[in-house]
Amino acid sequence: MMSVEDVHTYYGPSHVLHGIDLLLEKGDVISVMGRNGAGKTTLMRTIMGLTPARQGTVGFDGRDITRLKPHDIFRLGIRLVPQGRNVFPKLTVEENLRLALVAQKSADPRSELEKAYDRFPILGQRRQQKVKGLSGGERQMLAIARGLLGKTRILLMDEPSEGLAPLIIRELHDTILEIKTEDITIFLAEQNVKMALSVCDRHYILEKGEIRFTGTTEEMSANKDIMIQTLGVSA
Amino acid sequence: MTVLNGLTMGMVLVLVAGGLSIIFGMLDVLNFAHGSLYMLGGYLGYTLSIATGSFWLALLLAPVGVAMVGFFIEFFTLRPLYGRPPLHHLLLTFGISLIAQNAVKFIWGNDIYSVETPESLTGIVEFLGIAYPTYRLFILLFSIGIAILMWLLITKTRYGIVVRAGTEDIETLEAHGIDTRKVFTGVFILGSALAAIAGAAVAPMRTVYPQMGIDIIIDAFVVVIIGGLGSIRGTVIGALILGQAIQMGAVFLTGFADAAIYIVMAGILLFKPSGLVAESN
Amino acid sequence: MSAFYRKILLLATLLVLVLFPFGAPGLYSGYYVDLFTKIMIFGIVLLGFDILAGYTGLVSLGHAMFFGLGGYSSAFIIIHLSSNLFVCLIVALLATLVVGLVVGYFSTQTKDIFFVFLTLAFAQFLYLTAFNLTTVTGGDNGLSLPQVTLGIPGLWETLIPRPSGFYYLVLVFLVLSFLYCRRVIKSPFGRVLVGIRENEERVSFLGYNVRLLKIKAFMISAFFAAIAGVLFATYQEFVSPEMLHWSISGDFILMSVLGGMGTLIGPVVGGVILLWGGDVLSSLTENWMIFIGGFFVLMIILAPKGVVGTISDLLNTEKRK
Amino acid sequence: MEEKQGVSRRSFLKNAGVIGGAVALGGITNSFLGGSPAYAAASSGPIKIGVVLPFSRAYKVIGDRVFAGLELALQQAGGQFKGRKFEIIKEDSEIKPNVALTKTKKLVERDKVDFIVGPVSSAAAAAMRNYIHQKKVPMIIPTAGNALITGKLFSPYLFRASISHWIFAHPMGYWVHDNLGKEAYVAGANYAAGQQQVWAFTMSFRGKGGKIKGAVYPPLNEKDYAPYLTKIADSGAKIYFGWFAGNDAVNFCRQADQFGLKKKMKMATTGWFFERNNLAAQKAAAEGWYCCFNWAITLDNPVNKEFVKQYNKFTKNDASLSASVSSVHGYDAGQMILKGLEGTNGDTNSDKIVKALEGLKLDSPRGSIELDAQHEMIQPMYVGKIVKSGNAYEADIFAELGRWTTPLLGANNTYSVGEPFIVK
Amino acid sequence: MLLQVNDITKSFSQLRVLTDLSFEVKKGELKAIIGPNGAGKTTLFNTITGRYAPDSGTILFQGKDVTGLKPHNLSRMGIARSFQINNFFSNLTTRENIHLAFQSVLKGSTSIWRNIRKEDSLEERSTEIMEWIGLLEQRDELAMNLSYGDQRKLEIGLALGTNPSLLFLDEPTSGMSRFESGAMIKLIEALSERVTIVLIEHDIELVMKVSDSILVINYGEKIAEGTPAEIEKNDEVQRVYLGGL
Repeated sequence: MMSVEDVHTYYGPSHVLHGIDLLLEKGDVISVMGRNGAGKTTLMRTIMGLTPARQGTVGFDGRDITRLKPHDIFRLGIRLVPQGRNVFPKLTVEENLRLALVAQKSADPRSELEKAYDRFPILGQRRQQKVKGLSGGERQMLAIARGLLGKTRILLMDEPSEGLAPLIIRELHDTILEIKTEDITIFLAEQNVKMALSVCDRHYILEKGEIRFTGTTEEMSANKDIMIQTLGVSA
Repeated sequence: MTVLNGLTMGMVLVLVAGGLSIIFGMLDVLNFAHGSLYMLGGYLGYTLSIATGSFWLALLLAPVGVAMVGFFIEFFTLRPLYGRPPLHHLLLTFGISLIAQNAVKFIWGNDIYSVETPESLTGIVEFLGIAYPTYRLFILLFSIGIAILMWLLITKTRYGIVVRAGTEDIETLEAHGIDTRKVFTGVFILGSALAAIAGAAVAPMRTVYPQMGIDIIIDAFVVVIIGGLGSIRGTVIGALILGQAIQMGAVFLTGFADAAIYIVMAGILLFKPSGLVAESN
Repeated sequence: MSAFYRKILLLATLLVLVLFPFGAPGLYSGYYVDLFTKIMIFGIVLLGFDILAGYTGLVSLGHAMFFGLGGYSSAFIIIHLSSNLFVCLIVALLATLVVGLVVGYFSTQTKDIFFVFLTLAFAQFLYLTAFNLTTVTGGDNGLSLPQVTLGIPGLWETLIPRPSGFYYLVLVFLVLSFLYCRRVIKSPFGRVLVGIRENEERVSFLGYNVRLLKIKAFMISAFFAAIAGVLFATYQEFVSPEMLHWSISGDFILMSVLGGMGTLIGPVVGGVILLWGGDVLSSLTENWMIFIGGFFVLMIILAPKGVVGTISDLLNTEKRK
Repeated sequence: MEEKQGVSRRSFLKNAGVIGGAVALGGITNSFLGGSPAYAAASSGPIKIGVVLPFSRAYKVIGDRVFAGLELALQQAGGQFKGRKFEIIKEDSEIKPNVALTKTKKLVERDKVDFIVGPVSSAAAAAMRNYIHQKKVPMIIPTAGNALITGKLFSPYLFRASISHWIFAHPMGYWVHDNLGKEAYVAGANYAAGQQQVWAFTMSFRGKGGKIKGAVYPPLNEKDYAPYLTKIADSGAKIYFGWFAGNDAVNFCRQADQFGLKKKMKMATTGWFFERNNLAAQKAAAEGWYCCFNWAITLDNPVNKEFVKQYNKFTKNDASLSASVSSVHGYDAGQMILKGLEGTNGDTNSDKIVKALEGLKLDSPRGSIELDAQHEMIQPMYVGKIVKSGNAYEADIFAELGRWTTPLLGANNTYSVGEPFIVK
Repeated sequence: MLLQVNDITKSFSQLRVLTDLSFEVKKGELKAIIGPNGAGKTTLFNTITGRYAPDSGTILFQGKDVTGLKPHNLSRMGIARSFQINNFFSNLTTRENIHLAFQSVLKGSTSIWRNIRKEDSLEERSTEIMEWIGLLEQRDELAMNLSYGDQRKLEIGLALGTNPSLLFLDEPTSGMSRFESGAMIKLIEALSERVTIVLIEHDIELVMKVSDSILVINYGEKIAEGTPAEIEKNDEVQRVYLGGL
C-alpha cells in the first residue's frame, strides 16, 4: 500500500534521513521507534510531503507521491497527527475538526462530526470551547479525531503519548487499538516502548536517520539488546 | 459629535487596515502596496461611476477590478518571496506602490477627481441634537456592515476557519488537505478587494488623487501595529483608538494635530512592545 | 575575492575619488562634483546605518531623525552662534547623544517590525516638530544658512570653497567613517553585534548585555547620520523638514538592501546607484519612478542580497568551481 | 573681485606652460576660490532656459501648466530671439527642496543655462536662493508664494512672476470686513503658506476692527476635516476665511459643503484655493464662495481673451493642461524673459538682464502688472464669486480691489510670518 | 553548596510545568536530571539559567540569591548552559562561534577599539577549547555545515567558552549515534573533573555511568533523588521513565 524506498531527506544542508526503506500493507499497525533526533518526525514529514525527500521515492497505491504537495497527499487519504498535538489553539474544537473536512468535499460534515464526538465524547462536550483551554490529553484526542475524519487510509501518528499522564496514555492506547479494528493503516512514531510494543504488530527502530532494526513484536521482545542499545531502555 | 467624527474615521481605518491585517496574519507580508490598492479602488470607483452612471454599481465593480490587480501582484511578485524576511516584502511592495502610483497617472492623469455623492445620501441628517452629513453616517454604517460581514466570514464560514488557522500554523493547515498557495492568493485578493471597497466608498467624502494611497498607508500600518500584528480584533481596536486619537489631536493639539497618531503609537508600543492584542506563544 | 584584491579595488576607488574634481569642468561638468559630494554624504549615513541594520539586524525606519537632527543643530548654531563647522559637529553630536539615548533606550525594548515602527514614530514626531514649530524652524520653508567656515573659532577661520573644497572635506569624512566602521565591525564589539543578529538569545546566555549593546550600536549609527546631516545642511546651506521625513529613512533602507546589507561597502554602492541613477532617470523621463519601482521589484526577487552581496556570492562560487 | 582673481590665476598658469592641465586646473582653482565661473555671455548659440518644476508627484498639475504657459510665450516670439533659438531644459523638482537645489546646480553647471524658471514650492525656492545668488543666474519664480522671497530672502537675481500669499489675502481682509461682516473664523493648512495667508488676512481684517473668533490649522495633506469643520460650525462665526492648496483645497471645500457650512456662514478664500483644476473637482461645493483672484478665466480684458484663445489652441484643449492661473504665471515668466532680452538687446549677461527687468511693465492676462524694487509684481486684485456656468463652475469677477504688492514688513525686513496665528 | 533551588514553580497560562521543585548541587559533582519527555526538565533549566523567571521559589548560587536575574548576569557569575536544540550562530564559523563565547570573559569584551584578530589570548584559549571538544580541524567551517555530532560538540564548546563554574548541559547526546555518544560521554567525564555539571539526559545507561547523583522528575515534580545505585533500585523511577501503560 505504501512503500518508502531509499529516502534521503535534508533540512537545508543537514542530512537527516539516510536511505530509509519501509513497507506498509493495508491494515498494518506499525511503529517506528527511536530517540530524540533519530529522524522519526522527519520521516513522518517526508511521507506527508512537508519536507520532501531529496532522493528516493515514497509510493502509495503504486503511485509516486514523493513530490506531491501535502494537501494532495492528504486528499489521497494519508493523515498526519502531528507531534506536540499540533492543533489550532485559537480555534474551537469543532472548528479544528471542520478544518479537516474543508478539503474533503465528498464527506458529509455533520455525520462525520457526530462520529468523532461519539468516539470522543469529551470533545462533544467541549465542541464550542477554544482549544487553548483543553488539557494535553484532550488535545491529543482532538488531533486524532481530526485525523480520522472522512476517508482516512493511513494514519501517521507522531509521538502521541509524549508528555501525557499515565492514565491518559492508557486511554490513548485503547483508542489506537479501537482504530486498529477499523481497517485503517496506522504508522506510529513512539519513544514509549511499552506503548509501541503493545499496540503495534511490527516495528522499525530508527537511529541517526537509518533503520537499525525491523521485526515483529515477538522478535523485538526477544532482542532486548537492540532496544537497550538504540533506545536506551531496558524494557 | 466629536466622538462620532472619531468613530467614522476609525471605521474607515478598519476598512483600510482590515485587509492589511488579514494579509499580514496569513501571509506574513507587510503590504506597502495596500495603499495603492485603496487608491486604485478610488480611481476605478470614479471611472465606473461615470461610465455606469451609478455609484452603487461602481462600489460593487471597483473591488472586483482591484481584486484582479491583487491577483497579479500576488501571483507574479509575492509568490517567489514567501518565507523571506518581512523587510523584503515591505520593499517589494514599496516598489509596486511606486509603479502603481505612476501607472495611475498614465491612465487618469494627475488631476484631482471627486465622485458625486449619490443623490439619496446628500444633505444632512439630524438626530439626538446632532446634525451630521448623511453620507458620513452612511459610511459609518457601511463600514460597520462590512466589518460585520467580514466578522461573519471569518468566524462562521469554513473559509474563515481556514484563514484563522492559517494565521496560526500554515504547515499543519497544508497537511490537512488545504492548498495554502490558493488560500494565500485568495486572502490577498480579499484584502485587495477590501482596500478597494474602502477607496471607492470613501471617494465621495474625500477626493481621488494620486497621493491618496501614500497618505493612508502609514495610518493603516499604525493601526495594524498598535493592534498587534495579524489580530483582527486588535485591528478593530487599534483603528477605533486611532480614529479618536486623530479627532482629539485635531481638537487639542493645535498646530500639532498630525503628531497624534505617532504619540499614540509610541505610547502603546512602550507599554505593550508587541501591540495591544499580542500573540502569546 | 581575496583581501588583497579587495584592498587594491578600494584604493583604486579612492584614487578615482581624489582625482575626480580635476576632471571638471574639462571632461565633465562641475555638477558631477556636486552630485558626488551629495552621494558621499549619504555614504556616510549608510556606513553607520549598516552597523545597525546590516550587522546588528535592527532595521530602523527613523534614521532620518538623526540626519535631520544634525542638519537642524548646525543650522541653529550657524544662525545663532558660530559658523564654524567643528562647533556645528560638536553640538550636533551632543544633541544626537541625548536624543539617541532616549530613542535608542525605548526602541530597543521592541523587536522586528515593532522596532521599525517605533523608530518611525519617534522620527515622525521630530519631523512634525520641525514642520510645525514654524517660528523656530521656519516650518516647511526651512532655513537658509550662511556659509560654513573651517578653522579655529576666534583665531582663524576660512570659508570652505565650493564645490571642490567641500568635496574633499566630505571625502575625508567618508574615508574616516569607512575606516572607523571597519574597525567597529572587526572589533570585539562588532563581532558580538553579528552574534546578536544571528542569535540574540544565545548571545545573552554567553554573558553579554544585549540591550546595552543594541543601544550602543544604535548610538554609533546615529552619530554617523548626524555627522552626515551637518555636512549636508552646511553644504546645501539649507535645512528643511524634508531631511527628517520618513521617506529619507526609507531611502536609507532601500539603498542598503539594494547594495547589500552587512557588507559595509554595499549600502554605499546602493546609495550611488539610487542617487545617481535617480538623477539621470529623472532628467530623461517624467515617469522615472516606474523604472525605480520596477528595479526594486526585480532586485528583491532576483538578487535579494543586493548588488555587492550577489557579486561576492558569484565570485565565491566561481572560486569553488 | 573674485572673478578677477580667478582670471589672473588662470593666465598665470598658462604662462607657466602647464597647458595640458590648464583647462581642468583652471576649473578647479576657480571653483576652489568659490567664485562664480564667469558668466560670460555667449553671443551665439541658443538661449538656454532651465526649468525646475515638479513634473512628478502632487504638484505636477501646476508644473505642467506653468510649463505650457512658458512655452506659449516663447513660441509666440517665434521660438527665438534675434536669430538665437530658445532651448528649454526641463528638470523635475519633485517638490523636494534638496532635489530642486541639485537640479538647479545641474542646469547651471552642466547645461550652463541663462535663465532659471521655477520652482513651484516655496521651500524649494528658499533652498535654491543662496546658490542662485552666488551663481548670479536670473531666476523667475512662477508660483511659490512665500512673502519672504521678495523680502528677507531678496536677491537681485530673483523675480516673482506670480504673486505672494500676502497680496492674495491682505486685500481680502479689507474687502471681507467691508462687505461680508465683522466676525470671522479663520483656517489655514498648517504650513508656511497657509499660515501666511491667514496672517495677511488677519492683519487687514483686524486692522479695520474686525474680530477673529478662532483659528484652526489642519495638517498638510489632511484627509478628513470633520473635526475642524465641527469646530468652525460650532463657533457661531458668520464668516469663514481660510486657505488650502491642491487636494486639501478640494477636500476642504467638499467636506465643508457636506457639513453644511455654506448654509451657516459666508465662505471666503483666495486664488489658488480655486485654481481651475481644483474647481473641476470641487464643482457644486464651490458655488457661492467668495474669492480674491489675481486672474480668472472670465476676466474681461482683451489680453486675457487673446491669451485664453491662444493657450487653448496651443494645448489643443487638453483637459489636463486647461488654462489656469499657473498657466498665466508661466506665460508671464516667458514674457519677462523676452522683455529682459529686449532690454539688453540679446545680451544674456545676468547683471544686464537684471537691470533690464527692473521696473518692468507688462500687459498680462491679469491686467497691467509691474515689477517693484523688491522684484515683486504689483498687480490688480479682484474679488469674485463662484457661480455655475454651463456645466462647469467659474469665478464671476464683480469687483476690483486696486493694485497691490508685498510691503516690507517689520524691523530689518524680518517678520515672523511663519508664526501660527493663535487667537487669544 | 554551589546551587540551591528552593520550591520553584512555573506555569504557562493554565499549564503548570514545575511544581515546588527543590534540589541542591554540590561543588564538583555531576548531577543528572532525568525524566520522560515533557516532564519539565528543560523548563527547569530555562528557569534556573534566566530564560524565564520562576513564579515562586528562590534560586541561590554560591549563597547569593539569583532568582529572576537575566541570562547575561548569570553567565557573568559563572553559570553557563548548552541547549537541547542547537542554538549557536549558524552563519559563523566554528572558530568565530567559540571566539564569541570566550570573548565575553575577556577584558574589553565589547570594546570598539581593539582589533579582534590581535587578541592572542582569545585565539589561544579558543584553540584550546576547540581541541578539547575535537573541532580544531573544522575551525573554519560554517557552523551550519558541520555534521550533527560536531554541532552538538560546538553547542557544548560555546557553553564552555565562558569559563563557567557551573555548567548546565541539556541533552548533549540527543540525536547522536551510539558511537558519537560514547565520545561525548568521555568529554563530559573529563569536563566534570574541572567544573560542576548539571546534566539532562535520556540515556539512562549513560547517566548511571557518569553521574554522582541523579534527580528524577515527572510532571514537574521531584519523584526521586539519590545516587545512581539508589535510583536504579527505585521502582517508581523504572515505571515512569520507561513509559507506563
